[in-house]
Amino acid sequence: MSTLHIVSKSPFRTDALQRCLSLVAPGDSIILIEDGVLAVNLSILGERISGTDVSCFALAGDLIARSLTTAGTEIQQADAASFVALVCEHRNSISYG
Amino acid sequence: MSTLHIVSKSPFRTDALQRCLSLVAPGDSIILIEDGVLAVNLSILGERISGTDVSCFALAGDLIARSLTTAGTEIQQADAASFVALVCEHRNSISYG
Amino acid sequence: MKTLTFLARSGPYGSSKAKALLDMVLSAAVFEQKIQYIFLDDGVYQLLSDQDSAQLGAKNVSAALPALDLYGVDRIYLDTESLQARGLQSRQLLIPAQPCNSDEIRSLIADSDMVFSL
Amino acid sequence: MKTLTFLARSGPYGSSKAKALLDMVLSAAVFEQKIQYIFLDDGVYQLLSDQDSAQLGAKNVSAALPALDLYGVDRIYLDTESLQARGLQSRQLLIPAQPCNSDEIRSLIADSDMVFSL
Amino acid sequence: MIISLVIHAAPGTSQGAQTALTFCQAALDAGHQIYRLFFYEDGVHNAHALAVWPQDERDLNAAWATLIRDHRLDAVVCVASALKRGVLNTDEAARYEKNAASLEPSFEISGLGQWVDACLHSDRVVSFGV
Amino acid sequence: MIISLVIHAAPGTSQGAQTALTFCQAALDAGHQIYRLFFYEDGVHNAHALAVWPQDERDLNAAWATLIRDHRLDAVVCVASALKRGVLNTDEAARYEKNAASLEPSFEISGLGQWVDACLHSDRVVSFGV
Repeated sequence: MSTLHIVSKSPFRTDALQRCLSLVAPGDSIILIEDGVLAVNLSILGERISGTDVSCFALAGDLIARSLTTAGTEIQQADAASFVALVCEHRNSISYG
Repeated sequence: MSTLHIVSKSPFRTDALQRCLSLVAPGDSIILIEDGVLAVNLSILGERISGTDVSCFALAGDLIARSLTTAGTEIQQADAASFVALVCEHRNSISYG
Repeated sequence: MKTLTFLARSGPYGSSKAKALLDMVLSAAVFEQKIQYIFLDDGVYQLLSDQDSAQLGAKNVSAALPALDLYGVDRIYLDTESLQARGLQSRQLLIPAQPCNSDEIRSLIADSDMVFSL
Repeated sequence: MKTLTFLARSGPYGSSKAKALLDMVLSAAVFEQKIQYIFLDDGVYQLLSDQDSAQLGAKNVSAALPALDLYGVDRIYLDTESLQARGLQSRQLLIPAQPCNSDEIRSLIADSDMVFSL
Repeated sequence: MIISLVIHAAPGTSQGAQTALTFCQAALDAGHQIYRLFFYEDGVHNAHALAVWPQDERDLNAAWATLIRDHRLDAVVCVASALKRGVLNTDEAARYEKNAASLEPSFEISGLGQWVDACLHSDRVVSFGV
Repeated sequence: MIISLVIHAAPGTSQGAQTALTFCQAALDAGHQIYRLFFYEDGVHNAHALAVWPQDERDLNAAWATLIRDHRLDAVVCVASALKRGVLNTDEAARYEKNAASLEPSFEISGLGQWVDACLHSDRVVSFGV
């Protein structure tokens, strides 16, 4: 029974990712969408998820639009179908604005 | 020839105040409006303006609505007429979202 | 009955978010769901007493808070860290709220069927 | 002729702000004003090459950037600190922009009749 | 699974409406049931029948209407949000003496009770554009 | 002084529209000339004629219309922003075969050229609701 954390705002301009990282629990997952994908290379995110059982995903369409990649990170790319699957696999979700 | 910096977003949730403080120059003024008034007791703001010739104002209506005061700070209260006067006294203005 | 958790993260008046979340809470209360209402980040400003929004021509968002109890919404929490980061004291608050930390919020969320954050 | 300065602070696609500011710049250019276009904060992402927004069903915001020169918009600046904070390199950029720091931006602002930030 | 969506963002202003639309289509493609789309706050602008999109952009208002009709989805706009934003059906337009309705007919106007009902009858409720 | 305002925010969603209105009134009270109000992006919703406000809230749409009429202000909504958001005058409604206009008649629809013109002819241009 875990939570999917949906982050849609830039970590450089808002507190969305910061609040997400303070609430994420073991077994939870994070998905970066829209401007949330700007966090993809952020060290505070990488450090938070590395070696834990928190998985982190980023919407591929949002990455490609912004010319970003997950190369060299532990973040996995997700398409819309995977996003739906993640919602189903977790008991609940939180959308951070 | 100086600038009026208009900050309307919370310093706890956005980078608006931070960007304002990085761009404020000697002789400029800052006015906190809307959720920007949540910065009224913030030490990084107080330290930045203390002992400089940067003046800082906060819209009284926004303070009162949020049950905040400028007591113990170097921030001056402004009403709408003072806001208009500040706009006129400065060469230009920047509204930070 | 479902357990619905509400994360109030926005200050009052700057946007319609505080009011929009409160309206969701009150609607869920009418349908007698189990409600957990958590004030954190700028949401703690919603709880300050002596708000007076008359000059803004806006409704006082805090006016409805005392009625939460009548609606049976009695699981109201306040993130202590958010309060402290803003230099606020719990004696300035309009309604009682149970102080909590991130650990406790995580466990409230884990117990929830659905979570709404505004 | 007036000196108009534009602070592009938003990333592309997440909101309409990047496009809205660009449209203001292009309109001012048509009227042959002196334009200073400064990319800072998440605005630096607007300049990245190889943006492909087809999957989003949205227009590529960066497609219009190479045309800025034709419109006579040649005072384009890039905040180096914003670029570094995001781990980006200037060789990833689609159009040339003059690197600048906060001191230089302050002086560009001081020379402006009006400033618009989005 | 049974899924409902809450959409808070206007199309054309923030990306949230587009993300929600893509998510909804993917959920249907995966065989899930969409119990309800609930449009709240600025989200009600997705149901605005008078919006005219530029020819070189994807018309999100039309895309929602098509998706809702094709899959016979239950799409509700919050009445309080809609009135304040000028999204009215024929009844509301008549009641408030406005000269026109502006609600795209594939949407219905109702209250937050429909959102609570969606919470009760869905396995998952996902929020977009907050 | 000669002042123009650019309004980016919708009323009812963010406080920016209300701040702009109060500022505009204060500027007029102080004897300044308002050259133009330019409504851009979500700001065009301030000109939406179909908005219905709750009785216990200040109707910002009506307040703008009154201020504009009383002071014969030049109020322009950006055409590109307005079309996409369903704020149409009679001409635009006819052109795009929509069944109704939704622009409050005290506002005019025009392009960003009117914003540039405001910059050229004003001493100060202030942005609200960004």
